[in-house]
Amino acid sequence: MVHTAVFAVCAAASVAAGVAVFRVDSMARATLALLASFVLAAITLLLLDLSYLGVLVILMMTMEMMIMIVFMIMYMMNPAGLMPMTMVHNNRGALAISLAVFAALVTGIFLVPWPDTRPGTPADPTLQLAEAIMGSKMLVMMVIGMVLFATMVAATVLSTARGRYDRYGDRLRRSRPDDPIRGGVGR
Amino acid sequence: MGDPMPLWGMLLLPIGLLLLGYGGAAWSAILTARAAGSPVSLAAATPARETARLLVEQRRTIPGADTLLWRLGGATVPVAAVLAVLVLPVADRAAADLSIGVVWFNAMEVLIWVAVWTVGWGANSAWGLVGAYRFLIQGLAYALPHMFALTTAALGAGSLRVSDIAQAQENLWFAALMPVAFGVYLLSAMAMAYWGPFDPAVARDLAGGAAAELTGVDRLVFRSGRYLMLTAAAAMAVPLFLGGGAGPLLPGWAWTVLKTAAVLALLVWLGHRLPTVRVDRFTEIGWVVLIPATLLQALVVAIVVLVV
Amino acid sequence: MDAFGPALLLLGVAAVGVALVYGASAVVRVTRQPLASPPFMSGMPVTEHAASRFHVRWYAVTMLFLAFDMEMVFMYPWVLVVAEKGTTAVVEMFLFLAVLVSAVIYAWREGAFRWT
Amino acid sequence: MDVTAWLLRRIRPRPFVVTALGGTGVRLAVEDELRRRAWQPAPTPVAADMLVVCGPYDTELAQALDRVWEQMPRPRVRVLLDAQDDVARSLNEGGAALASSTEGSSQAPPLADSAHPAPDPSSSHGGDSGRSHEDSGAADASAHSEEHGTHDRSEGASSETADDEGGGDQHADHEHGGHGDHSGHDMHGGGMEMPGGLPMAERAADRDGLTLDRLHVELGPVLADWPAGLRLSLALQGDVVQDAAVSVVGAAPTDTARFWTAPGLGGRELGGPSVEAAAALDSLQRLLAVAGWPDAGATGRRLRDDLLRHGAREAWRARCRRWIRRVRRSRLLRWSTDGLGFVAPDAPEVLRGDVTARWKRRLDTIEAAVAQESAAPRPTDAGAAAQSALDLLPSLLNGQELAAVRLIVASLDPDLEALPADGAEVGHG
Repeated sequence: MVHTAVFAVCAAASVAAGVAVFRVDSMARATLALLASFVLAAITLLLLDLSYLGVLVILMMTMEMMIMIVFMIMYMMNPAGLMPMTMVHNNRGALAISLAVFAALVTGIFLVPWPDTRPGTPADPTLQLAEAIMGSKMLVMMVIGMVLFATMVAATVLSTARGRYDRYGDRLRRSRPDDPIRGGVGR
Repeated sequence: MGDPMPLWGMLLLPIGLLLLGYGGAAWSAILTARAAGSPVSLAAATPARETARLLVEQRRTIPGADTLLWRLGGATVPVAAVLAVLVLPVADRAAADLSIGVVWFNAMEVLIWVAVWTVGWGANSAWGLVGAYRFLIQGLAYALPHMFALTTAALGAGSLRVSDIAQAQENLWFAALMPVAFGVYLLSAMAMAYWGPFDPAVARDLAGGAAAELTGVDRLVFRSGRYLMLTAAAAMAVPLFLGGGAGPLLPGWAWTVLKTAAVLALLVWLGHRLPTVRVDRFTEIGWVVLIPATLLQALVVAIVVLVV
Repeated sequence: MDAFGPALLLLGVAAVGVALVYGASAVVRVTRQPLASPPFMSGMPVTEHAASRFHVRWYAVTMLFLAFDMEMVFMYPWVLVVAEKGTTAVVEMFLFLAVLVSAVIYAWREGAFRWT
Repeated sequence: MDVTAWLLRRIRPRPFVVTALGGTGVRLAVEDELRRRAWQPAPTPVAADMLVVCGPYDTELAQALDRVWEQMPRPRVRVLLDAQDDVARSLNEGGAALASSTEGSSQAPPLADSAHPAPDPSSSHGGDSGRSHEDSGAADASAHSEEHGTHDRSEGASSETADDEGGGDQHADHEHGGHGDHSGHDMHGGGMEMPGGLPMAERAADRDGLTLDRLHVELGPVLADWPAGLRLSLALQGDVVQDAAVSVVGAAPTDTARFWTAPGLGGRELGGPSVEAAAALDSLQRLLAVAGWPDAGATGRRLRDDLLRHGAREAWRARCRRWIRRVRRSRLLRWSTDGLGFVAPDAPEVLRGDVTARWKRRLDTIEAAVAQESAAPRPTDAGAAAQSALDLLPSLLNGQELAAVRLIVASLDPDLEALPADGAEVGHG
């Protein structure tokens, strides 16, 4: 009973927050509405006894939305929404696409053969996850490691205007880099 | 895992946090008075008088400010602090001894990022804006070492449950087994409560930074939230690194309170003893020094876990 | 979910506490009318809205953080099985971390941790 | 029972202290008094309930003070102090006014109407003759002030007669705010009407090739831990300075010399090294506060006050030595100031080197006084040093992060009271 109530409230509020993302003028409000939507969705994960995943979603989404806010406010015009603006474009196309996706998902719900009985929940889903990562899914983790490595290198290359040759000189001979603002380590 | 905490315990938890937080604020006032040569006898009541002052003070609105976010952000700070101690075992009982307690604490403490950023942004003030972003970049610099410190404590116990971590320290406190992780935890405890050397977000050089435009009850809630957060972080150091409620003679809860008070006193004192760490310099330290240091610490502990 | 019931309760207690403080202040403060004034600017008039496009100099750090942060998804559950899986688990995790740290060192040399 | 009144009687005032050019002596007296009462100075007027103005104000500063006064939440009082005033009594009355304040008593007439463009050198009570205008509605009060140079000026207490004017201001503010709320939503395209009637920030190019908004931020004249009279207009992108311009607000009364070089320092029997040490302590406490080490700053202030009151006694020397050792050994302080604001060796000696070099030099000055060394020959011309610092500031600050800006200014710490009178009139871009 309590579960159903919590689920209903969270589901409705999560959708409402998702709608708010596109209705508000302020980039800050839009991003925080998205965060609220994620957190409310995470609570429904907690209802499924997936405590690690649920809390992890709260943790990760909070940090990531704060990073998103950095870029939303850095690049979007009028980030505080002091002038009215609209967050939606190509309304008709978007409506068609979203209706199609929604229909496909709903069809999926009815076509998937759901198990009749609730399968026994594992004693500790977190432990199961760990065993999977360290066992059968080890290769996945290592591949993700390489992907993350590539992401970090690519992000650095693309986002830093001044590279090592600007900092250490053409032959990298400077012992201390020449930077507009010094860092804490000093080299 | 002990019995669940009774209902009155849940009420007592925020009250205990509040009392300890007041102690921290009073200790801070005493240190200030001592440094300035002001009468120390007056200092213990300073937080109470300041509370009275802020309660009667007029509130404020600013043209163009995002008042909703501004007020919500301030109110989030104490709420996040109270939620963070959900997993704190007091006398072997936590309000909820979650199997992923460490992750829960981490998630609640990161909510402070949202809160402080929002308070700074909402005021439509240049000081607030710079302070808000200072807090974010400071967060990006300490968060990974902080998570590694938490993970290392969990690694030592082989569990993410906070009470298991406390029990695993029967023979040796983790503060002794993993000093680097403990040090980084204390550092990040100050950083998450924007306290002491890690207070550039609300520093004097920005006329109060993120908190620059707060008045009255809004300032009161934001400031008490800060002390609650500092206390919550100090309290979590006890089960994670200082053996939890273990100790001779006194009951478990008393030891938890005593150790929390000691860590809190240390953190407050450090905040008075050290100048502010500037974020533009700390960022590099966090990534290039603290991350490798905490990872090496984790490696050492992993080897210890394998050998022993 | 049952484990999170107390969280809901504690959230309620904290929210009520904050509401009480606000309520108390509403009763006792000298005037209910809030002061409407521009933000403090050292006594000079404010000439524009501060809430504008804020140019952060450390955007490279945010990207690195996003990537590095993903590793925590694996590392938190990993601590549960270290004792059980033994050396392989440790070697594997620290190889994974070593790859990421090498990217951090590369970024350091490129000056990604400084205000450009 | 009136809970509000009960709480009001229990509050300890949080003063925000503003120093005008020529107000150094008053500021020292105020800071000494606050320290003894354990009244914590506020970092911003918004966090304060008592506006303490030290020294004579001219029109520009008066306008700034009026703006700041409007930003202070109620309950609030304004205390105007001049060299002749009894600081302790004025603060007492200010505190009493605060403790018994009602909604009406928190008003005060604007200062700008009463201020005079420049202090009148012919009158020894230059500040007073200007301030007597503010009570034009209450003739007896102004006459009183003419008779007694030490007449107290805690506005919250004395100016209930002038409520109407302050109330008018308040009303205008509300209309302003309400108007802003509407325009945020009602406007559809069209004009550029914005909340508060303010425009958005403009864009400008940047050293990393992004063209983003540029914010104009003023540091000074009304700012905590800031050299008196200095105004720094910054254009910021993010937290980095794109452009800096320096100007001087107010002018020191021409009839009184710079505080730190005044003969006998207001009748105090102090030797040359002691005065220099006190000046260095005063400057260092500002730097330490800006560096986020308010405790060390507060101890520095205490040492300064003790030195000025009693001279270099034995107990003072021991305490000072401990403090010097603590500051000098702080790796963290050195680490955060190293390499900032480097000044080439052709500048006056006190300015040379980076921020660390400058604060270490101040520590050396204090140490010399502690060791009671004979006055080292110091051909420092404070006026020339201040002028030179003003000239250097824009180029030093360009491209720096905001915290570094505060540290650089605090380390140069130009004493604008020492500027030659004609130099003070000129703005420096």
